[in-house]
This record gives sequence, structure tokens and C-alpha cells, in this order.
Amino acid sequence: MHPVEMLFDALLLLSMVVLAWQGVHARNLFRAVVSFMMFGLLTAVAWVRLEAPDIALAEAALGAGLTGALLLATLGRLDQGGRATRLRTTFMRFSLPWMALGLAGTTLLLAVTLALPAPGLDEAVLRAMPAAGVDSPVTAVLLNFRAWDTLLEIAVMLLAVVALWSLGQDVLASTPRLPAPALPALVRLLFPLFLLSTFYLLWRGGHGPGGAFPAGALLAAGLVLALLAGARVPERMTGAPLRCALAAGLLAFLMVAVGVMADRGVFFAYPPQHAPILIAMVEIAAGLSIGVMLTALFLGGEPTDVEGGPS
Amino acid sequence: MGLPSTATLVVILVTLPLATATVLFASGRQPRTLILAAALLLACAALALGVNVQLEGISVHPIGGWTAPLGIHWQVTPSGTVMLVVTALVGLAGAVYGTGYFLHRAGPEGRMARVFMPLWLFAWGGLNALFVAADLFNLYVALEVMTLASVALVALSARRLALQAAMRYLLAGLFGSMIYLLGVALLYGQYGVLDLDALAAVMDPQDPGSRAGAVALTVGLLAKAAIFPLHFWLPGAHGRAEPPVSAMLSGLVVAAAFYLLLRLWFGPLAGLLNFGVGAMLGTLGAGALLWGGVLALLQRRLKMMVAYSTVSQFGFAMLVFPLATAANRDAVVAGGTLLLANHALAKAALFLAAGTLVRASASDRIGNLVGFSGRARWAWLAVILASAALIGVPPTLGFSAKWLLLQAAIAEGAWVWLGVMLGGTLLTFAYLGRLLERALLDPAPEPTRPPLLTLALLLPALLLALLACVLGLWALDDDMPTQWIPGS
Amino acid sequence: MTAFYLAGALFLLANVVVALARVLRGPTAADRMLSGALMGTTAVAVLLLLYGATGIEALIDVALIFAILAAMAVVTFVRRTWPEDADEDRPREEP
Amino acid sequence: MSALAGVVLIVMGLLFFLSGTVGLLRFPDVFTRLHAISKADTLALGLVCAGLALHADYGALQLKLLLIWLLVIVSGATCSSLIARAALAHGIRPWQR
Amino acid sequence: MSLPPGTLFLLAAALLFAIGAHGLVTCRHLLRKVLALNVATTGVFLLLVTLGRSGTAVDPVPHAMVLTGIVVALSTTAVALGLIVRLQRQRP
Repeated sequence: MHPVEMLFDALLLLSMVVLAWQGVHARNLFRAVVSFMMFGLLTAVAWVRLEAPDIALAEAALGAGLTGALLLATLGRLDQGGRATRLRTTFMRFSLPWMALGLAGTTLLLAVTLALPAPGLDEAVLRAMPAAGVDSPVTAVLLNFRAWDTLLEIAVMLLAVVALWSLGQDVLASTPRLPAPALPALVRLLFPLFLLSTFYLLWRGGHGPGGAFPAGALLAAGLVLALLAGARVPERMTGAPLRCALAAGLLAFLMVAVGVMADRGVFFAYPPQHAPILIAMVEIAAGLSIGVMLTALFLGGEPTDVEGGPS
Repeated sequence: MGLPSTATLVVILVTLPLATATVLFASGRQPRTLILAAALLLACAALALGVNVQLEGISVHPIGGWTAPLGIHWQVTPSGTVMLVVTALVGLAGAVYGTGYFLHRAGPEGRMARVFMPLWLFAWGGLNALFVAADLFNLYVALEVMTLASVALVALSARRLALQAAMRYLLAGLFGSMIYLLGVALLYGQYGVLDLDALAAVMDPQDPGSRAGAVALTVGLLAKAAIFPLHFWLPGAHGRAEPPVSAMLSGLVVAAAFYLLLRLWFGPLAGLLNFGVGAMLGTLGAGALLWGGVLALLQRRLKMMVAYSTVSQFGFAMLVFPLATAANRDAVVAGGTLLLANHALAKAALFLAAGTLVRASASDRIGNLVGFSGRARWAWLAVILASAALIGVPPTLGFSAKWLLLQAAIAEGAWVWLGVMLGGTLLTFAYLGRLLERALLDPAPEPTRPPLLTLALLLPALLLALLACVLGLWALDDDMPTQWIPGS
Repeated sequence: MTAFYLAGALFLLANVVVALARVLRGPTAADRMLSGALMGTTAVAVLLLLYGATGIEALIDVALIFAILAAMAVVTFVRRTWPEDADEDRPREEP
Repeated sequence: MSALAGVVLIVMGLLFFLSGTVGLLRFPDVFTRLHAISKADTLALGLVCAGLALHADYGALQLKLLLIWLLVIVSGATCSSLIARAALAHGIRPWQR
Repeated sequence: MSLPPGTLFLLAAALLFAIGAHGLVTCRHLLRKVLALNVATTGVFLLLVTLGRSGTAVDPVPHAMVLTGIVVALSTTAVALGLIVRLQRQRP
């Protein structure tokens, strides 16, 4: 390894650790959130250094876009009176013993992980790639070899939306007082780009890094930006159409998973000649649905201006 | 005409709840017939699967046709199938109870009615996916589905205490998932496989990764199963949730995490289970048994008492680890699984009956409960039967389970654990007896306008409690499966 | 050439680490947010230089995503966090 | 030749990044710091993009680099205006000598 | 420079995990707890991917696992943040 590379990694990881500590313990809550967002940015660079561009894409789209927006919006929604939300707990006072425990744990963990041989499954993946229906190994693992994990994960995301909506309606501070004349112009300019790059990433997913998650995250970022610029969810879109869009990804995934049983009677066994097209369909449906679901997660509750919807 | 194949039944069991939940959410309506039909179909599928397993034994179903170690497998085991059947019974009972408990109301209760069923089905789907999974990472995702759905169910009433309990539960659950995932990472770094059977084949207790991974997996699951001293989140979450929610959480969700402990320690990690590990896990169990039992004895509120009883009962279940040896492994696993099944049925019955009694009495203080009169007497009957099953009076399922463990303890000469078991049973008897005594001999006067107790509020609890009592006869049968969890 | 790109990336990283002092010092929330924006722009440049060093084309896509999302944090901050937020450098919680 | 020009451009870009950081740390208030960030860094990124474009060997890549730069210009300008307005609305007075 | 490859990343992963776990236990503010949890999860992800790289070639399976994990973590974080906001609004 090149010494400059080594130095770069060392500095990168050091700043990540410092930012992580700041993100947890900074005196000022806003500072903690900003530090955590920067930590997310650097994490994306770390994925690049680890030769994991797929994760870097997802982390960039989520970390730089949605996670930060979610945290900052939460900060804005929290009561500013200075009263903090806390849990009553007994053993939290003594920070020092926990610190010692943490250091011991770190050393132990490092010692163990350094000794691991890490055989991995790369050869098995390589052998199965010709039958996978896509060229990108990560997409093949996500949407073919381990597609059941991905399906459940989309279920987790939809479940998160249901869970948030079950808490009540959205609590957006809906009308910011500050005028921001440049913002709508920016959004008008950027929104087509968001759509374009969403589809670009979806298309890329078949052969290289890309795919449903980063694409969905980018779409969501575009939608959130539009909401922040003052756009409202159009009234004819809320209610049933919105719910259907949210549910579409999981339903499409389930239908494909069960539908392919017509071929060989095995759950999720794509028929080889149709595998590419089926995977592409699942990818597009999942990507768009993930975009809508992430936007719903940002909203934090069912959009309020619904008629005939929730009472 | 024969039953559908095992593979088909598994697909139905894991996809139908998710699909129904999604459709319910998308439509925004709660058609009662659709819900009950889906629940009934799931229950039938689980029962049919039980029959199949009795005939065929353990079977493996690769998903997508990809073989291990690359692909994910479903594995149908007797242990998992018992849990699937119990889940289906409790799930069906909860769905029926839920239609009676929520559906006529408007206002905030109407909101609860709208989201209860989708969340319930998501949790059900997560549970089913977990009981057939045989892959470390797949188990992680299934655990997350289950946990997130449970948290949302706890927060259902949106009251402050419920929200606080849900938050605590979410943090504990996520902490558990995170540590579990660390264990997955360590084991993957050591062996490069995720499939449980493949892992069992290559597992070597001497490797550093195997030990550290086992510790991490266990700590994560202990937090999720609320084993003492990581039980702090449970009483609030279970005591403050709505009754059908508490029934599922106490009966199934905690049990699922514990089932996973069994599945791992008697599956891939079996080589690591030596005397020291067993004693440590057993000591935690003994602590839980005492702590939960004593606190249950001290509670004044009915549902909090039942919640602490859950802490105590899972302490009892932890005793399977010190009792297991190479010779009695299958009997002990059978005992542990039956204990979980008994607890699921009895505790769900207890929580459902408690919900009915609290509604009838308009108070959840034990001292203010209505007596054995009117329609409330059916709820009391369910409480009595469920208590018998929890204590382990013959011929309940609880008795069969405890009997298996007792035999193992006597054969091993493990007198300490035997003493702990007897002490725990006495404590159970004490706090349940106190409930029955206070309420039956010294009841509060009936409220002037008692609310209507419909069949939906009475029957599910009664049937579950009856099942817990009757199934003990089946469990003493001789043609029980020999191997409950595939070992190494 | 690889070494040149790597050295450039290292330089930028060191540069941004120094700029972190502004996050710590504040004094207003806007100042902290500014160094966040600097971090975003710098990350784009770092990724471009890493692309130069490694030739992995997906890095350009990562950089592109960063560039598209560059405005995201600041917009959320101005529209959601700051309108009501106290901006002085004082702890927002009771000690 | 173009390789050398690319190196020169990138080095210039790095120096402008440095000047941006110096400005962020040394300037007296939010508004002046905004100048440092938005002007120096946008220019710096443009120089880096240009340098890499000289090294790149095909068109799509150069197009992407141009797009990145344009995006940073647009969002940088908007963000500066947003932050400046917000700071003014919060009663932060511009620094005066 | 004779460190085995990935040492730095493994060290960072262990430290992040420890910082997160420590923060989760000691912090009192709920938002900080959520941030700490995310930091610890990132540590685990880093560990997974680093271990996937130490073999002969880049192993895509941990990449897929981490992608799944990131989405799951984001979903749970969103629910946690929603709960925190509700809790604070319910304050008497």
C-alpha cells in the first residue's frame, strides 16, 4: 500500500472517530447533529476507500440528503423551551466505568477481528453470476441470491411508514416565516435533474454500482427538497393514491416472488430466460416505491390536508 | 386428497401476512371478512404444516433455488413448527379479539382500529419468517420486522406512558439488533457463511471469531428476549400496551427471541455450550425468575403483574441451558419449546382475559376487579385455566414441559437447578394465587352500568387457555419428533 | 500520477479537518452549517481526485450525487431548524 | 502537455480550497465567511473539475464533470443567499470595521 | 509500514462501535441515544465490509448486507425520531 494512501486512510478514519464522538457528546445539540451529518459524508468516502462504490452511492444519497434533512427537521420540531426528552434511568450517571469498559471492549474486538481469516463468499458469487440475470454482483446478491432479505427489508421500510402514520398526523412546522425567493427557482432547476439521475441509477444498477436504493434515496431527496421549497402534496395524490404508491414496491416484489413459482414451483426462482426483465421490473418498482416511502418517513405522519381520509 | 406440500405452506405462511397487511394499508379500510379469512387461512396452513412435520420431520427449502452457502434457506423444524402453530393460534385469537375490542369506536380509538390490523399482520409475518429462517442475516431482517411492528403496536394508544414505553423498547430492541449484527459480522469474518447448517458444519469452538460471535449473538438476543438484567424495558411495554398487543408481545415476540437462542445454542453454537456457559445462562435465568416473580407479587395493577410474570417465566426457560447434555439434548430442547408454547398460549389468554376484566371493572387495580359473576365469569375461567397452565398443574402443557426439564435435572443430579425450578413454580403459584384470591374472595362491586362483554372479548382467551391445558396430553404422547432442532 | 492525486486528496482532507474548528467554535448555528457546506464541496473534490487515483468510474457518480444534494442540508436547516432555533452557543439542554 | 496543464489547474484548485478554509476560520462574521466559502470553494472545485477533464479521455465523463461544477455553482449561490437572509432575519448584524 | 491490510479500518470500526455503545448507555437525551446507535451501527457495517475485503477478492455479499442494513437503520431511525417528537409534544 502506498504510504500516502495509508496517511489518507488514517486521517479519514481519525476524523470520523472524532466526529462520531462529537456527534454523540457535543455540548450543543445542533453541533452534535451537524457533526453527525459530516460523519455521514466521511463515511461515504470511507466506503470508496474500501472499494464498495455501491454502498458509497447509497450512503451519499441517504447520508448527505435524507438522514441530515430528517435530523435537522426533527431538531426543528422539538420543543425549543430547553426541556429535553429524556428517559429516566438509574445507571447512567457513572460515565467513567463505562468508558473503561468501552476501551477494553474496543481492544478485545480489534484483537478478535484482526485474527479473523475472512474467507468470504466471493467465489460462490462468481460461480453463480452467469445464471444471475444481471452483470453487477451486488445487484445479483440483492435481487436474486438473497432477494428474500431485500423483500423483508422493503417490508421494514413500509412498516416504518405505517408505524409513523399510526402515531398520528404529520407535525411539520408547515409555514416557515422566512422568505426564500431563490429556493423555488433552485428546485425548479434541480428537480428534473433528480428525476434524471434517479432513472440513470436505476438503469446503471444492472451492470454496475447503482440500483434501487440510491435511486430511491435520490428521488426522495428531490421530493423533500420540493416540499421544503413550499410545494404541497397535491390533494388528489394524498389518500388512496399515495398509499398505493407506498405499497406498490412491496406488493410488486411479493407478486414476482410468488408468481415465478409458476415456472419451477420454487419461491423466488426466476425462470432463467426472463430473469433480466423480472429483476429490472422489481428494481424499478422498488426504486420508485422506496423514493415515496423515504419521503413519507421525512414527513413523519400522514399528510394532513386530506379529505375523507383519517378522521 | 393430501395436504399441500410443506414448501407451499411455508410460502403461504410468510407471504400472506405481509401481503394482507400491505393491502389493508393501501386500501385504508378494515374489511372484517378479509382479515378473519386471512387469519383463518394462516391458522389452517400452520396446522397443516404441523401435520406435515409430524410425518416428514425436518425439511430444507432453498429460496430461489440457490444452494447454500450462497442462497438463503428455509428450514422447517419441529421446534419452529410448534412456534408457528402457536403463533397462528394466538394471532387468530388476537385478530378476533381486536375486532371486538377496537372496531366499533370512533375518535382516537378509531385511529387505533385502523392501524392495529396492518401492524398485527406485519408482526405476524415477521414472526413466521423468523421461525422458518435458517440464515443468520435473514434472521436479523426478520427480527427487525418483528421489533418495529411491536414497537408501533406498543405506541398504539399514543398515550404518554405508552409512547415512553415504546421508545424504551425501541432503543433496547435496536441495541439488541446492533449487537446481534456484530455477532453475524464476526461469524461471517471467521467462516464466510451465513447458513445455520453450513455454520454448524464448520464451527470450531477454538476459533476466536466463533466465541466472540457467539457472545455477541447471545447478548443481542438476551436484550430482545428481556432476560434479566436486560429486562428493564419489558414491564412498561407489555403492561401499558393495549391488551391484544400485550398478548402478542408477551406470548410471541419475546418467545421468538428466546426461540432463536435455543435454535442457535442447540444448532450451530452447540459446540460452545459447556458447563460454564450453561451455568452462566442458568444463573441469569434464576435471577430473572426471582426478580420477576417477586416484583409480580408486589404489583397492584393487573397488567403490570402479568408483565412481570413474563420476565419470571422466561427465567424459567433459561434453565434449559444448564440442564442440557449431549445425551438429553433433544428432550431438553423439546421441554424448552413446549415451555415457550405453553407460555405463549397461557400468557396470551391471561392478557386477553385481563383486558376484558379491566374493561368490565373500569379499573386495572387488582383490588378493584369485578368478581366471578355475570359474563365476566368466562374471563375469570380463562384466568384460572391459564394460571393452571403457567403453574404447571397436570395435565397442562406447562406440566409436560416442566416434567421434561425436571426429569433431565434429576437424571443429571442438578439439585440446584431443581431447587430453582421448584422455587420458581412456587412463586408463580403465589402471585397468581394472590390475584385469584383477591378477586374471587374479595371482589369489588360491579360498576353500575357494566360494559357489554361480547363473545369476541371472551371466547379467544378461553379457547387459548383451554388449548394450553389440553395440549399437554398430546405432548406426553410417544410419537413426538425425536430431533427438534437440527444439530451439528 | 496516482501519487499526485492521492496527495491532493490528502491535502483536501487535512484542509477540511482544520475547517472543523468552525463547527466547534460556532458561534452561531449558521457558522456551523457553513463548515458543513464546505465539507460537502470538499468531499466532491476528494472523490474526484480519488477517481483520478483509482479510475473507478462509480466515484464520479458518487460525486455527482453529493453535488446534487449539496443544497439539501442548508435548505432543511433554513426552512426547518433555524426559524425557531436559538442560535447562540449555549447548551440547549439543562445541565 | 494537457496532462501538465491539468496538474497545474488542480494545484491551483487546491490552493483556492486552502484560501476558503483560511477565510472560514479567520473572517470575523457569518457574512464574510459566506464569501470565503461560496466564492473560493466554487472556483476551487471548478479548477479541479477542469484539471480532471483535461486528463479524462472521453466525452461523457467531461460532461459529468461540467455538470458537477454547474450544480455546485447553483446550489452554492442559493445556499449563500438563504443563509445570509436567515442570519439577517435572526438579527445578526454584518461586521463593520 | 507492516500493518496487515485493513487494520486501520478495523480499529476505526471497533472505536466507532465502542463510542456508539457507550453513548447509547450514558447519554440522557433521546436524540443523542439515536445518534449513538447510528454511530455504533456504522461501526458494525465498517467491520463487515472490511472483513469482506480481506479475502482474495472483493466479496459482494457483505456489501449487499450493509446496503440492506443501511436501509433498515434509516427506517428505524425515522421511527425513533418520530417517537421522540411525539413524546415531547405530549409533555404536560
